[in-house]
Amino acid sequence: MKSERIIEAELFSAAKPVTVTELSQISGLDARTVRSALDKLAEEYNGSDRAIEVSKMGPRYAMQVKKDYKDYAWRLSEMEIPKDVLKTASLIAYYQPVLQSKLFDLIGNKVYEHVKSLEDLGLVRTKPRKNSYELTTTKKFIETFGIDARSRTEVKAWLEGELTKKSSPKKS
Amino acid sequence: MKSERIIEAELFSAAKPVTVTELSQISGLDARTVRSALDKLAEEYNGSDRAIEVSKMGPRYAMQVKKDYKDYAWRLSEMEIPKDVLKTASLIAYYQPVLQSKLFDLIGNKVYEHVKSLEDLGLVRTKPRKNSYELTTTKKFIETFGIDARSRTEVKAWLEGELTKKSSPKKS
Amino acid sequence: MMASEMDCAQVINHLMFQKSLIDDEPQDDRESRIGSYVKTVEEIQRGTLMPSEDPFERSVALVFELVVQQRFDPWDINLIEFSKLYLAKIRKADEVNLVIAGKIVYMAWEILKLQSEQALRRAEKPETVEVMFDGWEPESFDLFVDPFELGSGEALLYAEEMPIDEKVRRKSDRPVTLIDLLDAFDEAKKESDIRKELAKFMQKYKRPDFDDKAHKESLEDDIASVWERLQRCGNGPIPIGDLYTSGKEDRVTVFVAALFLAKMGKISVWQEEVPFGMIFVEAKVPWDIVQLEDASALATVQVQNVPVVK
Repeated sequence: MKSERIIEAELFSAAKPVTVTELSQISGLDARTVRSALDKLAEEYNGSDRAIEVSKMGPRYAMQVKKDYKDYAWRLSEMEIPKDVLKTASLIAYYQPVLQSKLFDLIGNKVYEHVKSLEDLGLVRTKPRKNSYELTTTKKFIETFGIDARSRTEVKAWLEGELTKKSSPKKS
Repeated sequence: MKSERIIEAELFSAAKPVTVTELSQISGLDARTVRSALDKLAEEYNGSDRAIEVSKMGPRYAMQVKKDYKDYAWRLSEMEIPKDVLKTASLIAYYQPVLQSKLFDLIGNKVYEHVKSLEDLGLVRTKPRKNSYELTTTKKFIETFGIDARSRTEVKAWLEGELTKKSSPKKS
Repeated sequence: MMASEMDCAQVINHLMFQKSLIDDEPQDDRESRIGSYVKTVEEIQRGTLMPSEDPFERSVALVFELVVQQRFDPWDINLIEFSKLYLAKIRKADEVNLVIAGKIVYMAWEILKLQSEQALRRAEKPETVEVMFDGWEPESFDLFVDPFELGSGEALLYAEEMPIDEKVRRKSDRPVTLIDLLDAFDEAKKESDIRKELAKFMQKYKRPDFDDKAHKESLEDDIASVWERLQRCGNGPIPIGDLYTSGKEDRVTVFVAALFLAKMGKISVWQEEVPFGMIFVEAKVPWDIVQLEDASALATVQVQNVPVVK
């Protein structure tokens, strides 16, 4: 079994960039062999017309989609924030400031878990109000999505604009 | 930009097995081109000594680590199904639809625990029948084990094929 | 009055299990049983508020009512037969009264739930064979238990290496983008609109006596959650089993939610073979906004068209 194939399997299955030490630990190959395998792989992948490359970032290595093919790649990969949490985030942005209890009516009891994780991510802020919580988006929310807005009112207006843009050609 | 390279990028980044339709929607390539690109990629990957293969599971395709290199693959949050549970899973796949009580005759009372965990993993479906449960495999079963089948009948046939392939040289 | 009694007897006959085929119950007993059921129905009929003037719907509702009130064994109702009869009826009808359809389906759901609870209780009883053979070696079983054809699968029992193994795929995630947010918003908005629509529907037409029952679960929650699971399964027909997550109650939930979603025009539901074939569901329009809007518009129209019933 060729060492570069072993390293290939490791790089492919690793979700994040990995160091030579890590690669060596898992493969049982010594560091020197790992390095030479990495060189071979980089040559093989990067020199060809393939859509995948072996790239080095500081001390870490990763297998990734080449820049030219990025546009085709990202849509199928899993999102950092799960889709249903993202949905809740978008509703908060649209209806903000909105009471958690009001949101409950819209999405049911998963609201608690979602708001919790959005708060942990720093995307949503909660403030006790009327036996519930008032929810608003944060500055980090704006930054994360690169929304052209400087306040939550603008975020709301922006989403509203997107919504009408989408629905208008279809109505009537 | 060659179509097979676009598909390669998509497959590489896809978090789960994908269909021709999905690949086509994202690449903008028509289904026929996607299919032929998939064929080319399968030939290129599977025919070489690489550690990665392009595998077909009924209507879905995925890039995955070849069996021989699995032990070197980065173990993340893969399920890691214990061997004896895997055995129960294969028995269910082979005899499906099979009553849990029948399976009990084959493997004893560990069947209850195994079926429970296979059901929790979404690999096996249970349906009350004749004071027991009828067990069948799911779509997730097909994807998890990378079986080229689109129905449980095909899963069964596939397994039968594997068994006859295996058993002939092994039986003494 | 006579006519309605006849109708009622016929419907009950249809809905009841074909007992004579299933167990040894003599024909006479069966008839007297049905006779007594019909009598009870007649008694109940006077005191109960039933919305429909249609003898079929009335009879079905009454029979279901009896089960829900625990005066019938839920397993005496043949829900498959019911769905066949009801579908046939709906296909023929020019206009479907959603209020009554909703009530009847809801009642059928309750019965299905009662049935599954019983089935579950039965299944959970340890099988006697388990106690007998606990700790025994499997080899000695065939002395006692009727063995089934092992075929080449027997090799699996003794094989060291399994023909199946988990495939290792890449697990990558990526930062979310604005497009993701917009897509999510689009879906979320539609889903919450469906929920609002449903909430209104359920509010308007809920049967008062359901409130007293243990069914505090919100049907809207169930429907919304099943809709989401369906979305997660992606394009194309999906065996309904793939929507189950866990537990037996979940199956009932999924099934009923699927019926509602179908009624709302969001999904198609069909079965390969009646009565035991696989059931498939397919979201009519997961990605296509235009059609989904049409579908929800249709559902709204249907709700509005429902004649006002007390």
